This record gives sequence, C-alpha cells and structure tokens, in this order.
Amino acid sequence: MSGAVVSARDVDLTFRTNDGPVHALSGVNLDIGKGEFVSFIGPSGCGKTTFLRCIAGLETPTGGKLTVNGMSPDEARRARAYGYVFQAAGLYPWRTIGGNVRLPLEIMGFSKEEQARRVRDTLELVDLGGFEKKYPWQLSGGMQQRASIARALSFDADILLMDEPFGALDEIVRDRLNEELLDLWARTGKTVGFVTHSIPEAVYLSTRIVVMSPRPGRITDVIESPLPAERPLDIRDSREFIEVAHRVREGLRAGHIDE
Amino acid sequence: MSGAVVSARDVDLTFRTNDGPVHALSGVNLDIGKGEFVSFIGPSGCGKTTFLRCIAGLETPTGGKLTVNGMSPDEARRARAYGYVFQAAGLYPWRTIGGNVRLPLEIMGFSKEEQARRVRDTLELVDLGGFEKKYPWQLSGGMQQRASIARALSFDADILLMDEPFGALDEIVRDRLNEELLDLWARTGKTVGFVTHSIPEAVYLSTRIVVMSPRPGRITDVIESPLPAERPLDIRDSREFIEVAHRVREGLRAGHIDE
Amino acid sequence: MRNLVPVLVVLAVIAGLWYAAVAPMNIRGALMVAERSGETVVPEGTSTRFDVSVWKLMADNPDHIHLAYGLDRPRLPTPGQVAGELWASTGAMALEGNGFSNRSLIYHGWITLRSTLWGFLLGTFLGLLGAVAIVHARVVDMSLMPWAIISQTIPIVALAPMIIVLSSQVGIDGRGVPKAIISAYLCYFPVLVGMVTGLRSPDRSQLDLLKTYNASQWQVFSKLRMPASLPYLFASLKIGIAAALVGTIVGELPTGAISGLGARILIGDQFGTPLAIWAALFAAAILAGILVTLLDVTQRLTLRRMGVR
Amino acid sequence: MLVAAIVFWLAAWGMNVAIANSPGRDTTPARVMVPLMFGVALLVLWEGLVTAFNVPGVILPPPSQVAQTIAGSTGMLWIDFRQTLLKGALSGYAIGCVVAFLVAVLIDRVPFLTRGLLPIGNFVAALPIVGIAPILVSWYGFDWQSKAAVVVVMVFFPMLVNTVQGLRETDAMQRDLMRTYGASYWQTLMKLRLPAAMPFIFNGLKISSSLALIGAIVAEYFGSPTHGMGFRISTGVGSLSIDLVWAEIAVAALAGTLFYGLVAWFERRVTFWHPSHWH
Amino acid sequence: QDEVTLQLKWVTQAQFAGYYVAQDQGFYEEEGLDVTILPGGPDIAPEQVIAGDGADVITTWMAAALAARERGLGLVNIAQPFKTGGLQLTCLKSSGIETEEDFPGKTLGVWFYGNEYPFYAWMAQLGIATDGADEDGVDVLRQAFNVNPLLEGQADCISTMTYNEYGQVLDAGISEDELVNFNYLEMGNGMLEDGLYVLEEDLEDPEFADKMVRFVRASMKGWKWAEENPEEAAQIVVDNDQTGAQTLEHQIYMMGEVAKLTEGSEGALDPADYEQTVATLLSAVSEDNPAITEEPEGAYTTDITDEALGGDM
Ligand SMILES: Nc1ncnc2c1ncn2[C@@H]1O[C@H](COP(=O)(O)OP(=O)(O)OP(=O)(O)O)[C@@H](O)[C@H]1O
Ligand SMILES: Nc1ncnc2c1ncn2[C@@H]1O[C@H](COP(=O)(O)OP(=O)(O)OP(=O)(O)O)[C@@H](O)[C@H]1O
Ligand SMILES: Cc1ncc(C[n+]2csc(CCO)c2C)c(N)n1
Ligand SMILES: [Mg+2]
Ligand SMILES: [Mg+2]
Repeated sequence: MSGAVVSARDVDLTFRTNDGPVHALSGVNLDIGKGEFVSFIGPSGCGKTTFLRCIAGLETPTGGKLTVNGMSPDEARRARAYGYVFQAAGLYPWRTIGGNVRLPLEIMGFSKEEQARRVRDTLELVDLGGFEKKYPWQLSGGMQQRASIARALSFDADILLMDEPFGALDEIVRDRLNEELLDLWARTGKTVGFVTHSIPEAVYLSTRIVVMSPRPGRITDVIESPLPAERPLDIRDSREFIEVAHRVREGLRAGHIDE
Repeated sequence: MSGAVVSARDVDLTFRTNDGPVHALSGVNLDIGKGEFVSFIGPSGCGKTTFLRCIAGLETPTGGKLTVNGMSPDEARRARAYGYVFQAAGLYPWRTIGGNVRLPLEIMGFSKEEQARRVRDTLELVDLGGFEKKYPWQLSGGMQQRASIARALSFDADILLMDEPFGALDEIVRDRLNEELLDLWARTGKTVGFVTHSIPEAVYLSTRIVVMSPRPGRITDVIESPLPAERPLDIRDSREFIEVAHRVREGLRAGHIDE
Repeated sequence: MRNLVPVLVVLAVIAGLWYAAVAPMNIRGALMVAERSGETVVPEGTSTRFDVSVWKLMADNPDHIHLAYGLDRPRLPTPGQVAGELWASTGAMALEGNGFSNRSLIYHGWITLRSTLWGFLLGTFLGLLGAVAIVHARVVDMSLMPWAIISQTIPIVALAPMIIVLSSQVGIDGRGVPKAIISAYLCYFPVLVGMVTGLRSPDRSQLDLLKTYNASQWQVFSKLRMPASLPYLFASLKIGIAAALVGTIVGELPTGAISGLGARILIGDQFGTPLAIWAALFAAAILAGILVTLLDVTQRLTLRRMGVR
Repeated sequence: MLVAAIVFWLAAWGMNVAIANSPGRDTTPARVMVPLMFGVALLVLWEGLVTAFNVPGVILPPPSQVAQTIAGSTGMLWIDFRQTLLKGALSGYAIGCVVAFLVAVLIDRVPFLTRGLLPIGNFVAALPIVGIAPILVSWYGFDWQSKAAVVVVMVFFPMLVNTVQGLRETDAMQRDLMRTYGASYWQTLMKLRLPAAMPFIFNGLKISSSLALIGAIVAEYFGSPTHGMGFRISTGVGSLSIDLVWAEIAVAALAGTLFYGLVAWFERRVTFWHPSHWH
Repeated sequence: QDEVTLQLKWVTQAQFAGYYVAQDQGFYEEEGLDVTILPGGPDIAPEQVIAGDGADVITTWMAAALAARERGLGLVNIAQPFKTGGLQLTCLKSSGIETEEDFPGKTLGVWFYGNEYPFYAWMAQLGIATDGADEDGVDVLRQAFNVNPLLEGQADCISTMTYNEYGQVLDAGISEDELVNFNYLEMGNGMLEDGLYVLEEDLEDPEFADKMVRFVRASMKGWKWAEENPEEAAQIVVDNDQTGAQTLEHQIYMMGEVAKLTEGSEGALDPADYEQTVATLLSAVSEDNPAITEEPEGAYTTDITDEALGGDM
C-alpha cells in the first residue's frame, strides 16, 4: 500500500536493558492513509509511545519495515515531515510562548518576517493570541499544552504525531481541546497519529482506533469509527459512541487480563 | 444538622498572595452524613483540594463555620479523626510498604504488636498481603496507590478524605481500584470525601456528587446518585449512569464558561 | 567500569604530554649540570643563558637533553621521578620498618588526615546543627544564611596564625587543633547548604501527611526530614571532606606547621627540593581519593540498606 | 561594656525574631535588615568581649580599631586590592572559567572524552590544588601572573565538571524535540543545551569565586611584590599590625561578597526561569 | 623543676643548635629547668606567640623586637648569643651588579616578616627608592624563604643567610665566582640577630628572673659546646627535627657557619651593638616601613647575663 502516509510491516522493536531484552513491539502491521486520524490506546507499557517514536524516527525498529511518506522514518524526520507533541508540554522555560513557537522556525531557517507571521497565526489558531510575550510558567497547564501544539503546527508539516498530549489536563479543559483539535484537523486535513489512555477521547477524535496490548507490545484490535465527521461534544452520549467505547473497553480488557 | 459528620456553613477562604487575594472558596454550604460517599468534581483551580484541606484542618477558612464530628477541623485533626490520601501515592521511598503503612501507627504510639497486626490486616484489605517487605519502587503505580490507601486506613479513622487518589493511573488500573474502593467502603461503612477530575469515576463511586466551579470557588450543583449500592463495572454502560454523567457534565460546563 | 578504557587512555595522554614537557622545563637545569661536569654547553654560563629561549637551548645542546630527565632538583620532575620519590618516602620506608618515622609521608599523611578528620567531624557537626536550626527557625534562616555565604569569602589563610595564637592562649597547644578549626571552617559550609536543601526536600504533601497524623516537630524531623535528606547528606559530606582536606593543607602551608603534607610542601619549597613537593602533592591527592571513595562506598551501602536504589 | 554589648545583642536578636515572624518578612528591607542586625550585633559583642577581657590588640583588635585602620589606610588597601584581587584573582578567574567552559563544550562533543575526562575532572576537583602554589610561583615568577596561574588551575576543574554536567542536564524529551526538527549539533547546543546548563554553569562560577580568592592570597605567601593582600596579611602578622590584617580581611570579605552577589545577580537574570528561584 | 617554653624564630636547624644541645646534654636539667623548645617557621611571629602567652622566652631579631616594643609589647633583650649576623644580599654578577651603585633598576629579593628592616635602612642610606614607582629605584620582591628567584632568573639579588641559603645557591650549581655578596654587617647596617627576649612584666617577678638566669646560663653552655663539637651538635639538631627534611650534611655546614657568628659572644649584649642597631633603624625611618620612630627605652637588660655569667668570669 504505497499510497499510505505511514506503512508498518511486521515491525519489531526490542530494547536491550540490563535486566534482559524488553520486547516493546512485536509484529506490528498498520497503514495510515492520508488525512486519517488514528488513535492508539492500550495499557501502560504496551508500546504506544514506542511505536509513535518509531514513526518519528526517534527510535529504530529492530525488525520489519516502516516507511513514512515512502521514505525511511529517519529521512522523513530530516525532511521535517511531521510535528510531534509530547505528553508534557515541554516548553523551554527560558523562552516566551512566542519564542517557543518560533523555535522550530528558527532551526528550519525561516526568514524573520515569516517567523513572526507564523508565530502570530499559529498562536491565534490555538487561541493564544496575546500570550506571545508570556513565559510558560505564567500559563495554566491547558494553555501550555496548546502552546506546545502550536509549536508542532507552526512549520506546517503534513503529519501530526501526538503522544498523550492532554494526559495531564482536567476533563473539562481536555474536552475543549479535543473539540478544537478535531476542528483543526478538519480544516487542515493533516494526518494525525494520537496516543491516549482515555477511551472517550480515542472514540471522540478518531477515524480509526488501534488497540494495543503489552508483553510483547502488539496490536490486538483496529476499530473503524462509524461516527460522522461532524462531532459535537454531546455525540458522546449517543448510542453509536457508547457502542464503540464499549468495544474499545472490551478490547482493552482482553489485553489486560494478565496483569 | 448536628448529626452530620462534616458540616460547612458559608465557608469562605481567601489566600493572600503577592498578586493579590485569591478567592479559593466562597459561601460553601454542605453537610456530609455518616457513611456517605461524596465526590467533589470541578475544573482545575475550583477549590476542591482547598475544601478537602479545610475539612482536614490543614487550611483554615477565613469565614463561615466548619465542623467535623461536631468539633473544629483542627481539633478533629488532633483527634486523628480521618485518614487522608494524597494525589500522588507519596510513599516514603526509604521505608518498605509495611513501614509506610506503619508510619501513622508509630506516630500515634500504637504498641509494637498492635502495629504489626494492623499493618498485616490493612495490607490484606487492599490486597497487598505478601508485599510488606518490598520497597515502593518495586511496586507498580496502582499497587503504590493501594499502599497509600492502606496507610490512611491503618489507624481506622471513621472518615476517609481522598484527593484525586487515582489521577496518575491508567484507565484500566483505575477501574479496578474504583471497584475495590467501592467494595471497601461498603464493608467498612466509612464516610468518604473524594476529589476527582473524572466524571465516570465520580458517578460510579458516589452517593452524592458535588460539582464546583472556580473564581471564586463555589458549589454549583449537588447531584444525588440514583444508582444502587451494588455497582458492577458495566453499570457504566447503563442508562441511569449515562444520565447522571450527562447531568454532571452539564453542571461542569455551566461553571466553566468563563475560561 | 564502562569508563575504564577512556580514563586510562586520557591518563596515558596526560602522562605523555607531561613527559614531553619535562625537557623544555628542565633544560636550563640540565645544562647547568652538564657545564659543572665539564661538558661544553652553548652558550656558556648559567646566567648568560637566562636570556636564551628554552627551544634554542634545546636545539643547540641536543646531547644534554637527556639530563633533563634525571635532575635532582627539577622544575618539573618526570612522572617516574615523582612515583619513585613517592615510593621511597612511603612504601620503601614502610618495608624498612620506618613507616612512621618523620621522614615518611605515611607519617605526614597521618598528621594531615588526623586534622582533616577532626575538622570534618567538627565542620559536619556545625553544618548539621546550623541546617537544623535554619530549617526550623526563620530568624536563624534570615540572620545566618547570608553570613554563612560571607564567611566563605573571608580568606581563611589570614586567620590561621591568629587562630593558632588564640587557641594557644586558651590553653590548646600544638597546631593540630587550629588546623582542625580551619578545616572545619571550610567544611561546614557545603554541609550546611546541602543539608538545608536536604531537610527542605520533603514536599508539602509529605509534610501535610504527617500533619494529618498530628505528628510532633520531632517526629516530623526524625521520620521525614532526616531520612529524606540522606542523599543530600552524602553528597555534601563528599564535598565537605574534600574541603576539610583543603582546609588542613591551607592551615599547614602558611602557619609554619612542621608536620603534615602541607608542611612537606612548604619545606620542600624552602629547601629547594621540588621532588618532595611533588611527592607530597600526590600523597595529598591519594589521600583525597581514598577519603572520597570511602564516603562513596558508605553512601552506597547506607542507601541500599535504606532501600533507595 | 560587656553587659551593654550583651544587652545590645539580645535586643538585636529579639528584633530579628520579631521581623522574621512578621508579615513583612519577605520584603527586601527585611531581608537586608535582619542579617545586617545580626552582623552588627556580632561586631558589638566582639568589641565588648575584647574590651572587657582586655585582650591585647596584637592578638585581637576591637572592630572599632579595625575601622579606624581601614579609614586611615585606604590608599594602601586599594593598591593591595588591585594587585591581588583585580590582577591575580580576577584575571585568573576569568581565564580559568572561560577555558574550562570551552574545554567542557569540546569534551561534551566527544563522548569518549567525556567518559575519560569527566571522572578525572571530578577527582581533581576534590583535590587540595592550593598545594601547587609554590610550584607555580617558581614557574611564573613572583608577580600577579603566578597568582593568576594558581587561580586558573584551582577554578578550572570545578567549572569544567559543572559545565559538562549542565550540558547533560536536558531531559530526553527536550532533546527529542530538537531531533524532530532535524536540528544540527550547534543548533541544539545554542538553543537547548546551553540555556539548560546555565544553572550549573553559575553554580560553577559561584564555587570558583571563593576558590579564586583563597588561591590568589595563598599564592602570595610563596613570593610577591611588596604589595598585595597576602603580602600585607603575612607581613602584618609579622610586624604585629593585626589591625591591618583585619582591615585586609574585611576588604577581602567585602569584595568577595560583592563579587558573589554580582554573580548571583547575573544568575537571577539569566536563569530567571529556573524553579529554584520560585520558593 | 621549673618549666620554660622557648619559641624559636625558625624551623629546627643548627641556627638554634645551642638550645637543642643544652637540652640534649642535660644542661637545662642541671639547672633545674624543664625546657620545651617550639620550632618556628614562616608566619610564626614569636612576638605574637609570647604576647599570647604561648612562650616564656623567644628568639628574634632585634629590629623586630624593637618594632614590637613600639607597638606596645614590652619585649626586653636578656641575652645575645649571636655576636654578629649572617644576613647578606647575594647577587648574580651577570646581572651587572658589582657595587651598591649598580642597584637602581634591579630586582632584589627581600625577606619580610621583621627581616626587612636592615634592608630598608640600607636603601635609605643609599638614597634608593624602594616603592617600585621610581625609575632609579629598585624593585623589591617579597622573597619566600627559598632561593628560587635567583635560580629562575626572576631576581638579580636575593637575601641569604651565610649559614643556610647561600649554601643552597652554591648547591644548586651556581659557582661562587658568578656571585657577589653584600654583607649587612660589613656594610655597617648590621642588626643584632637571634637574641633572647622576654616580657617586661614577667621579668618583674624575681622567680621568673631567676629562671631566666639559669636558662641563659645553660643555653650559653649549650652554645659553647656546639661550637666545639659541630658534628655532634648537627646530629642533635637533625635528631630533633620533626619535619624529617633536614640533612646531616647541610646541618654540619650550617653549624660551621653559625659558629662563626656566635664565637664572639659570651651571651651578654654589648650595649654598643645595641646602639648601632637603634641608630641604623632610626636613620631610615620612612612612611612605608617604620620599624621604630623614636629611641626605645628599657629595651634590654644586662641583669640576667650579669648574674648568669658573672660567676664564670
Ligand atoms: N529506552 C527504553 N529502554 C528500555 N526499555 C524501554 C525504553 N523505552 C520503553 N521501554 C519499555 O518498552 C515498553 C513499552 O514502552 P512505551 O513507553 O512504548 O509504553 P506506552 O504504551 O507508551 O506506556 P505508557 O502508557 O505508560 O506511556 C515498556 O515496557 C517500557 O518499559
Ligand atoms: N497555598 C496557596 N496559596 C495561594 N493560592 C492557593 C494556594 N492553594 C491553592 N491556591 C489557589 O486557590 C485556588 C483553588 O486551588 P485548589 O488547589 O483548591 O484547586 P483544585 O480544585 O484542587 O484544582 P486542581 O484540580 O488543579 O487540583 C487556585 O486558584 C489556587 O491557585
Ligand atoms: C620568620 C623568619 N623569617 C625569616 C627569617 C630570616 N631568616 C633568618 S635565618 C633563616 C632561615 C635560613 O635558614 C631565615 C629565613 C627568620 N629568621 N625568621
Ligand atoms: Mg507512553
Ligand atoms: Mg487539587
């Protein structure tokens, strides 16, 4: 499936540690098409982060074949094919919000005016206009996380990889950001890989939900979402939503038995 | 209502900070009866923790009247009327699990045999029999949180105050602990005050759900749960559950508008 | 252990550079020796050579360069010479049964060690005391902390002779005690700072936990602050013992001490015997290494016993 | 006199207790007043003890006499200050710190060097390096150059170790972020690792500042021109001008404190973002 | 037995052989004294030690003692075993120094710590500036107690004692004909070295005075024994050296040279020598280095030596 943005064939990854090898990923097969929103869900340690990092070229699989945009992940990384959002906002505390969003632009050598324009626009996009001059610690957790998303968006890569970006936020803020993310995705048509712990979040956001299970980390279920593209927040009280959520929970529980 | 275990009348609390006063609580009225399981839910900064700390005598209200077991919270604290569970397990890393559970017993001057007996029994209660000699880092996050609950239970106070005890755990482990907590509550008949961010958790556990809203922190809604005392995990897919959850979400959203 | 190979390589490189530096550093001395034994040297006369660069001297007198590696009083001895001198004044003397004679560095090392340990004990005690007071009383914190910092900007060397005189006036003879005081003066500070941080390391929820048990101040200290500060304690003890050793040696340098490694350095300087200086320096380095390693091992054992990884 | 001194001391302490427990305790005046009172009380107590017990001036002069000496010999104190602190300590400090910083960046670039040099650096940082003073004085002569050399060697290793440690201080996520941008080594260094290393670098600078002071003064004991603080202190003891010795000590302490304060001030400006400033 | 503590001005070496001999040979014991000898060193000021009650009697140079006296410490000379001094300025011929006229522009190493007064007196007499600012002046280097500056070419002249550092210079390989010596004594700037000093107020106590009489008597006996038996005396010194750094060979050399200095003295201070020292000091009072500014009074007494040595004469 060469049309896929991300294509994984039998991907294995084994960490060598002092306590012996850890099989973080084993036989992972997955294709992510252009414009898809794919969530990864599974218990702690099942390899969600590791798989996302493999896609990003931050980790190298020890087996199988993985391509991003038809290139190796490492080439894709150098070609700045994606924006990555980490679990914690991870803003640099010595830079203002604007400075943080500008960081990738500086590195990628955008012109000064272009930098300024993009920083302004992207901060506007995540609803942080006017906070450009503030320092990270002057913002709430939710605002920081939005800033880190802005940072990943600023250079306008086609792929967005997000590792539990909202894990540290409270449910209400999370709901709002979920809504905004969905909106952004719809407007920009980016391809999104999204790791989460939360079933409602996964169901609410995704076009496809990948359920994983640990030891060794593998994919146990892939659920297509029947939900429409247009998703108001209270879609979560709908029957379809609850059914998908139920299926995801069952999948999770199955993979969780051994703990 | 002098029969109430906790009784709050017009409780106010204002923190003085360098940036001016912060109205953390304003006009809070609430009674908690014996054996109730009351959850506090609300967006970040709405004063949940502050209110729980007031009940525990760790913070002193700047206005209104608050009694615990008919005493002032501070007297209740000195009388060791409650066990408190913090968000992070907060086990002392230099003590074994047994040693951690023994900590309050040592401080309260129980005899050596009594200490040993209670440590054993309480660890049994939270399903950690056999882990007494282990150190915290040798246990998973969920087990650590169970140990911290055991620590709060060991001296058998009638009131249990818990501040987001499961916030740091993944959903599956959290489900399990929720089930166990419910079970424990049913068996011991303790009065529980429980802070959470999670709507399903609040609905699943509580006999009453207190919805709070920030700036200033106040109670916006109190929802009686119609759910039966017996609650299997999949009660969460039931109509009543979803209805209560919906009501809580609406309450939350109402209080959240201004952010 | 992973670092062993790189460390050895770096050490080898340092030794090589050192060895190469010996020739230019010692060429003047070498030519003086050569001249005295009747060899021809260009140019003639020790003092006429002061104006000629060492490189030119080496180029003009290639036959005599080897002498630079065997001088009695080299400006820069070879590593071998230092090792030889070190061995001659420690191991060799111990084998002869003179390990504790006053010509042996074992004896002088012991004198220094004794002062260092006393200073370390005293300094650690004061540092701990100060830290406990600072953590428990705000006044102490506000009054003492700035002065603790200022105290370290006072050139302790200047106080050394006065400490000697003052302590002899209150009836303490000898230089052991004054040296220990100086070493305590340098040692207490890292312990104080480290332990203030350590005793304050419990976060609010850990303190609140004990409050919910209605624990007394003493219980908070013994059950929480003290164990929580142990890692900090060891880190500061390691810095503290190194500082104590510096203190002792500084105390021995300008105070006319007659025994101890610092005194050997001083006397080596007075008598123009550089080898003695170098040997004493390396002995001091070895002593420091042993002390820090001992603390390191203690730290590992203690922390492991306490279950901290 | 002694009674008066003790009464003053107790009063000052009482006042400090009052200030420290008052609501205004975190204000700048309180932060300055309290230690100042403490210091003044200490001086008064010293004065009282010395006069009460009739301690001879050649052993411990009272602070009042030291103050007079300071006022009376500002010229000489300035000359000594320039020789020892400005020429000897400061230049050595600057050279030592800059070189150590550059070497740290260099060895950080080469993992092999980091692994080989860092343990050695850590070890050397714990050694009593002052001992090389006589050697360096005989190598570099009696003027300030040899003092600077001693200071360079003394500050080098603490600075090196701290910088290297600081450069490794970034967490994995912060570094990964740079990798996701495909950032070059220099970009990562300038934009991430140096800023993150600043708290450590400043720690090194602070430690080094008191070492520099000790080093420069001790080295003067092994030969100096006829001025300089170490010179004055040692000859002062010899000629029983103990008041002059204390005057020099006071200047050194003052200069040292000011310098430390300056470094701390820069630190606050540069690492304003660091949690250690929040309290 | 009466206890006496003696603080020396320098480390254990043949410079103080008399005292070590007196102790070793039991001369002190014969006088009913239990003597503790404290070695000195750089930055041990015997004057400060005695002020702090750390010693009963000290050896020091007269210039330093008079300076201390003017600063309020009542030191009194009770005996002067060194008739002449061994201080000299040793210069390299190659630096172009033949006579005193050649000094301007040169770098001279000087010992401080109470040893600088003779040098400043001399320079004052020559009219040579020492503040380093003057073109025609000299650069003064505070010499540590070693000869490195000369060997390293950092100074044109350095201070040496005939009995110690001068030997070290020769040992290091510079030959005598490469050197020029200026002996302070011969230049007329000599000052009394290594006398015995006590505190005035102590001396008022007759018991203490008597102790000192016996102490001086035994010490002089030690000195004379050392002059006659230089090799044994050197051995005694080496045995008493706690630093473990003195060599017998060097101490024999030193003993030989020291003997030349003590030869002329029976222990009593010659008032004429005292006058000369005072005159030299007063001739060179300067802002920078005021050893003394006015004629001292009561700075010496011959009572002790009169009584101690009177019997023999
Ligand atoms: N650098 C590493 N070295 C060794 N083992 C690792 C490393 N990174 C991850 N692992 C292990 O690989 C497994 C998968 O880890 P991963 O972080 O991908 O899980 P995850 O699904 O993201 O978990 P979580 O929900 O807790 O974030 C775990 O067992 C983890 O301990
Ligand atoms: N010690 C304090 N000093 C000053 N302000 C405080 C303090 N503690 C809490 N606050 C403020 O009081 C308000 C209520 O805080 P609180 O911690 O009770 O909120 P919360 O509901 O527990 O939030 P979260 O869900 O984030 O834990 C917040 O605005 C907080 O910043
Ligand atoms: C403190 C002190 N410093 C210098 C001298 C001058 N001096 C006279 S003898 C001698 C040692 C040479 O053997 C020296 C350096 C001294 N006497 N005491
Ligand atoms: Mg993860
Ligand atoms: Mg909270």
